[in-house]
Amino acid sequence: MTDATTAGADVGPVTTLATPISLDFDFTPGVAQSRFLKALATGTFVGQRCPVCTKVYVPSRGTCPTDGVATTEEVVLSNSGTVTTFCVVNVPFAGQSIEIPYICAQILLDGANVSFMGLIQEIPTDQIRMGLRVEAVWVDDADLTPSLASIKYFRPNGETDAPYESYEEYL
Amino acid sequence: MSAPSGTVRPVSVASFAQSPNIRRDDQRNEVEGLLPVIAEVFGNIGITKDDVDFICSGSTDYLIGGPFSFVMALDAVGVWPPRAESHVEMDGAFALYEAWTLLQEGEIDAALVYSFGRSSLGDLNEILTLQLDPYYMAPLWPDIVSLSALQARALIDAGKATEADFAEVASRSRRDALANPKAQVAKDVAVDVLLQDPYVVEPLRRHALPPITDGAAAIVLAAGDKATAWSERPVWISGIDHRIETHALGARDLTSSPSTALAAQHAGVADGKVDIAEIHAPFAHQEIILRQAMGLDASVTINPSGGALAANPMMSAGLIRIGEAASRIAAGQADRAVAHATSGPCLQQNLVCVLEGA
Amino acid sequence: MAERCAVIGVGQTHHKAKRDDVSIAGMVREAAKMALADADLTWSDIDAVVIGKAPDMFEGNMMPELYLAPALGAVGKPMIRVHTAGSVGGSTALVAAHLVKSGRHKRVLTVAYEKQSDSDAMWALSVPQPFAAPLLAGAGGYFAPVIRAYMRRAGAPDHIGRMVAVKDRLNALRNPYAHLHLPDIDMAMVEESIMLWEPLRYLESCPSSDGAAAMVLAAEDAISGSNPPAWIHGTAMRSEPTIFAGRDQVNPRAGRECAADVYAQAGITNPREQFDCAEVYVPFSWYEPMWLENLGFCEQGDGWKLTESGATAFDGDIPWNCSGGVLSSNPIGASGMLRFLEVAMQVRGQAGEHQVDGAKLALGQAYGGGAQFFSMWVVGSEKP
Amino acid sequence: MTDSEVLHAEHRLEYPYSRSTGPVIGAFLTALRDGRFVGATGATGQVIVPPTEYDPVTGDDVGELVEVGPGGTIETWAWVSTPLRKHPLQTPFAWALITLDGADTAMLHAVAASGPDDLATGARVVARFKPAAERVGAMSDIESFVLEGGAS
Repeated sequence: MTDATTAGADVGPVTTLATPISLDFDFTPGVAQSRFLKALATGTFVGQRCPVCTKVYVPSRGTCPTDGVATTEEVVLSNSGTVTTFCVVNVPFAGQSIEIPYICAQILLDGANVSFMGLIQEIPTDQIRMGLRVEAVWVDDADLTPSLASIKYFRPNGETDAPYESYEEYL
Repeated sequence: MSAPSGTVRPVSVASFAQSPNIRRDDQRNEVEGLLPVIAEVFGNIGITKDDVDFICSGSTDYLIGGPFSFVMALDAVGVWPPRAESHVEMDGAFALYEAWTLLQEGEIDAALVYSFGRSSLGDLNEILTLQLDPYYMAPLWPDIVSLSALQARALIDAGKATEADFAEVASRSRRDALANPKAQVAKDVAVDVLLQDPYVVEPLRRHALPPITDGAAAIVLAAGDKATAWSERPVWISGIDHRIETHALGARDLTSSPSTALAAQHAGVADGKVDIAEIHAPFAHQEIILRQAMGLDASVTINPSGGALAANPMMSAGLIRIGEAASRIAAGQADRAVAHATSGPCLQQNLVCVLEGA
Repeated sequence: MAERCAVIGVGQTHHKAKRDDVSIAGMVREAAKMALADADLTWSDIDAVVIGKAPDMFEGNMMPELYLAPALGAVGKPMIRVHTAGSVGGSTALVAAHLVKSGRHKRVLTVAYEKQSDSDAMWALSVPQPFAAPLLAGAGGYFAPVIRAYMRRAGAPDHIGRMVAVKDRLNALRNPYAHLHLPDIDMAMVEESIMLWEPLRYLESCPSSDGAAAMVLAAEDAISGSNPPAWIHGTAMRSEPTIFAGRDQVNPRAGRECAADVYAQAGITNPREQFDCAEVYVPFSWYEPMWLENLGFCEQGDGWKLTESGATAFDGDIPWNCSGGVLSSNPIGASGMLRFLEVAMQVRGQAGEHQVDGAKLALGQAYGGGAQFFSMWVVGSEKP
Repeated sequence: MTDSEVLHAEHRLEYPYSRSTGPVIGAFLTALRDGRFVGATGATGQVIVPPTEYDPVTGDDVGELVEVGPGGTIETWAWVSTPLRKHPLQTPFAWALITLDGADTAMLHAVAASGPDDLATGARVVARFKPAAERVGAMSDIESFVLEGGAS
C-alpha cells in the first residue's frame, strides 16, 4: 500500500491505487411504489391487482411481471400474514442496524399473491417456523414515513399456524 | 479476419416504438417508462409477446446507480412462460445485433429488442467518466464534454472542419427535429446566432452538445413468413457490422473513425445509393467525422429525425437511429438508408446497419 | 442453417481471494492468452470478442469492454459485452457460440471475469436503496429461505448440504486453479463453521474470488490446436421474472424448460445415464440436490437421495463439479463460464487430476438473478 | 399522479475502490512518485505512455520500460473555463493530450495556463509535480502540466 505519509525514496514500488468513487443520484421509485410507500406512512399495506391474471402484488412495481400490463386497481391488504419461509441471519454487514442473529422471513399478507421479505421479532430464533401467523408492528405514528422503515417488524399474532397447503405455491 | 461469410438471411425491422424523449421523467420508474413502449411496438403490428422467440435488451446499471436494473425492466415484457432472453450492457443497437445473429441461424423467426435509460438521475458527466481506463484516466475525472472537445480541436487543427461547421450541423439537426414529435430539442436557429453561444468546453459551444435525455425504445425484428405478414413493405437489414478501436485516446487519430469505416465496409454501405442516414453523433463535430468514415456525400439526407443533438437517451439513442431510418423506408420516404450507433469516448465503438425497402 | 461450433482453446487464471499481482487487464489477459495458446492462435487470428461480467460496480468500471478492447486484441473487431447477472459467464459463451453458429465469424474469443477485491462483493450486490430497510446480507440471505423451502418440500435431512460442501472441496484439491484448497475438509469441519444464514453455514457457501476464464470457439473449418475440439451439441437460455404470484423458486420452470431445450438439441433423454459428468452452478451447497431435480437427473424430491448415495461424487456414476465448482472458486462474472469451460476440458480429456475417465458428453449450466436466468450447453468429444 | 405525489430521495453510490496495479502500471506510478516518467516499448519499438501491459493497438505484450519526458508536446487541447467539482484543477485550465519527449503515444492530463490564448496545439509543456512528500503513486502526483519556460 502506498501512503502519503510514508511516500519517499525508502518505500517499495507502487502496487495499489486508491480510486474512491462517489456518485449522487435522484432516486425515484415510480408511481406504483410511491403509492405503496405513501400507504406505509399511514400504517397500511396497499397492493395492486393485475387486470389480466387478477393476482395482487405488494409492493407493485407498476406492472404484472407475468402479463406485462399495468397494475392499476389498488387493494388494501390485511395487517396479518403467513411466514412462508425464512432464514436466520447471523452475518454482520455494513449498514446493519439490527442485532444478530435475527429472522428474515418471506411474509404472505392475507389477500396478496406474492410474499415479501420482513423482519420477525418477539419470537426466539429457534422457534420460528414456516406457516407461522404474524402481524405487522408499526413505528409510532409520529415516526411513520413513506418507507419500509415504518414497519418496525412482524411478530406472531397468536393465530394457529397456517397449513402448508395454504401457502405451498408461494414458496 | 474473416468477412461475414455465407448468405445473409433477410431480417426485417418490423416495428419500432420510442418513448417521448424528455429532459427528466421524474414520475415513472424504468418499468413504468418501458411498459407503453413495449405495448406500442407489439401493438403497431398487432402481435403479442407470444409471437417473438427471443428477447434482448440493452441498458447500464450506472444510470440508475444500482445493480441489476435490467432484471426489473423485464417486468415490462412479462416473460412468462419463461423466454429465451439475453442482455447486453450496451446501447440497444448492440442488443439488436445479438438478436439479428440468432435470427441468422434460421431456428427462430422473430425477436424483441429494447433499451432504456434515465440520464437525468445522476450527473452524466461524472457517470460517463467511469467508462475510462480506471488507472490513468478515470481518477482525473475528465468529463465526456471535455474529451469530445479534444476531438473537436483536433478536427479544427487538421483543417477538416470549423466551428461554423459544427453550428451548421446543430442548426440543421434542431430544425429538422421540429418535424419529430418525439424530439426533445427542436428549434430553428441560424448558424450565426448559434455561433454567439458561449463555450462549454472550448471549442465546443452549447449547441454542439447533446441534451440530457430520459427515454426508451423497442424494435421487433422478423424473418421468414413473419416478416412479410407483419409489414406491407418490409424494411430489410441488408448488412450490419460493428467494430471497436483502442481505448487509449493518445494512440488514436481522433479526426477519423476507422472503426466506422470498417463497419460500413462490412455492412455494404457503398453497395448502393444511400437516401438517408441516421447517425448517432452525440456531439456536432462527430457527425462530420462519421459522414466521412461512411463515405456519405452531400446527396444523402442526414438525420431527418434531428439525431442525437435533438434527443440523446443513453443506451437507446443508437437503437432509435435504426428505428428512425427504418420508419422512413416503411413510409416510402427512402429506399435505402444507413443507421449508425456509437459507444464510448470519442466514437470508440461504432455499429453500422444498412436498411433497404422491398 | 447453423454451422457446427467447437471449443478449441480454454484458459483460466488461478482464482484467489485477491489477485493483487495484476491489473484488471492483466488478469483477463492471463486467461485469454492461455486460451489462445491452447488453440495455437494469436490475437490477430481472432475475428470477434465477447466479454461478460456481473455488475460493473464490482470494479467501478462502466461498460468495461471499452477499456479492455485493446487488452484483448479486439481493436478493429466486433466486441460485445453481455450481462445476465450470475448466469453471465454462461450466456457470454452462448453469445460467442451464436456468432460462430450463425456463420458470422470463424474464430471468436470469449472472456468472463470478476475482480471483486477491487471493491467488496457484498456491498456491490447490496447497495442500500432509499425507502428500503437493510435486512439481508448478500446473496445467501436471499437464497437461504428458498433452501429451507426445498428441505421442507423434499423432506431432505440436514446433512445433505454438508456432504456437497465436502465433496466439492475434495474435488477442488484436484484442481490447481481452484481458489479454496482445504485438505482437511470433512463433515465435522463444515458443521463447526459459523452459521451465516441459517440453514447455511460458512463452508456451505461460495467464496468471493478474483479470476477470469476464456475460451476460443471456432467453426468446423477453422479448428486449430493440438488438443481435440469440444463440439457444442446444444445451447439454451431461459429467463423468468424475479417475483410473481405462484413462482416456484425451488424448482424454477425456466430452468426445467432450458434443460428440456438443450437436451432436445443434443438428443438427451436420460441425463444421468447419457452424460459422463456435469458442471452446475452450485454457489450454496443445497443447490446441488435442487438442480439435480430441476435438470431432470432424478425424480422430483429425490435430488438429495442422489447426492447422499454418492452418485455425484468424483467416483460416482454421474460426477458433478469435478473442478470443485462455484463452492471452491467464485469470480462471479466468470463462474458461469468456468462451468462451460470445465465440461469442455472434460470432453477434450485435458482436465488433469479431476478428469473423468473417458468423458465424452457433458452438461454445463449457469444460473443468475433470483434463480431466474439460466444458460446451458452440452459439449461432446464427437461431432454432433 | 402529479410530480409532488411521486417520491424522490437522494441516493449516494459510494465505494472506496482499491486497485492492484500489476507490474507495468505499478512501474509508471512508482516513477511518478519519484517525479519522473517511464513508457513501455511496443513490438515495433514505439514507446507507449502511459504504459499498459499490452500494445494499445495490437494487444501484444510490451517490452522493457524506458525513461521519457518530463517535457512534451500538446497534440490537442480543450479549455475548461468552469471546472467541474471533480476536475484536478479548480481554476480555469485545459485538458490536453500530451506526447512526452521520447514517447509515441499521448497521455491525458491538465495544463495550467492563464487563458486559452496562451495555448496551442504543438506547444511545449512540462510536468509540474506535487511536492515529493505529497506524492502517492497516482496520476494526481502531477499537479498539472505547464507551458515550458512560461509563467506557472
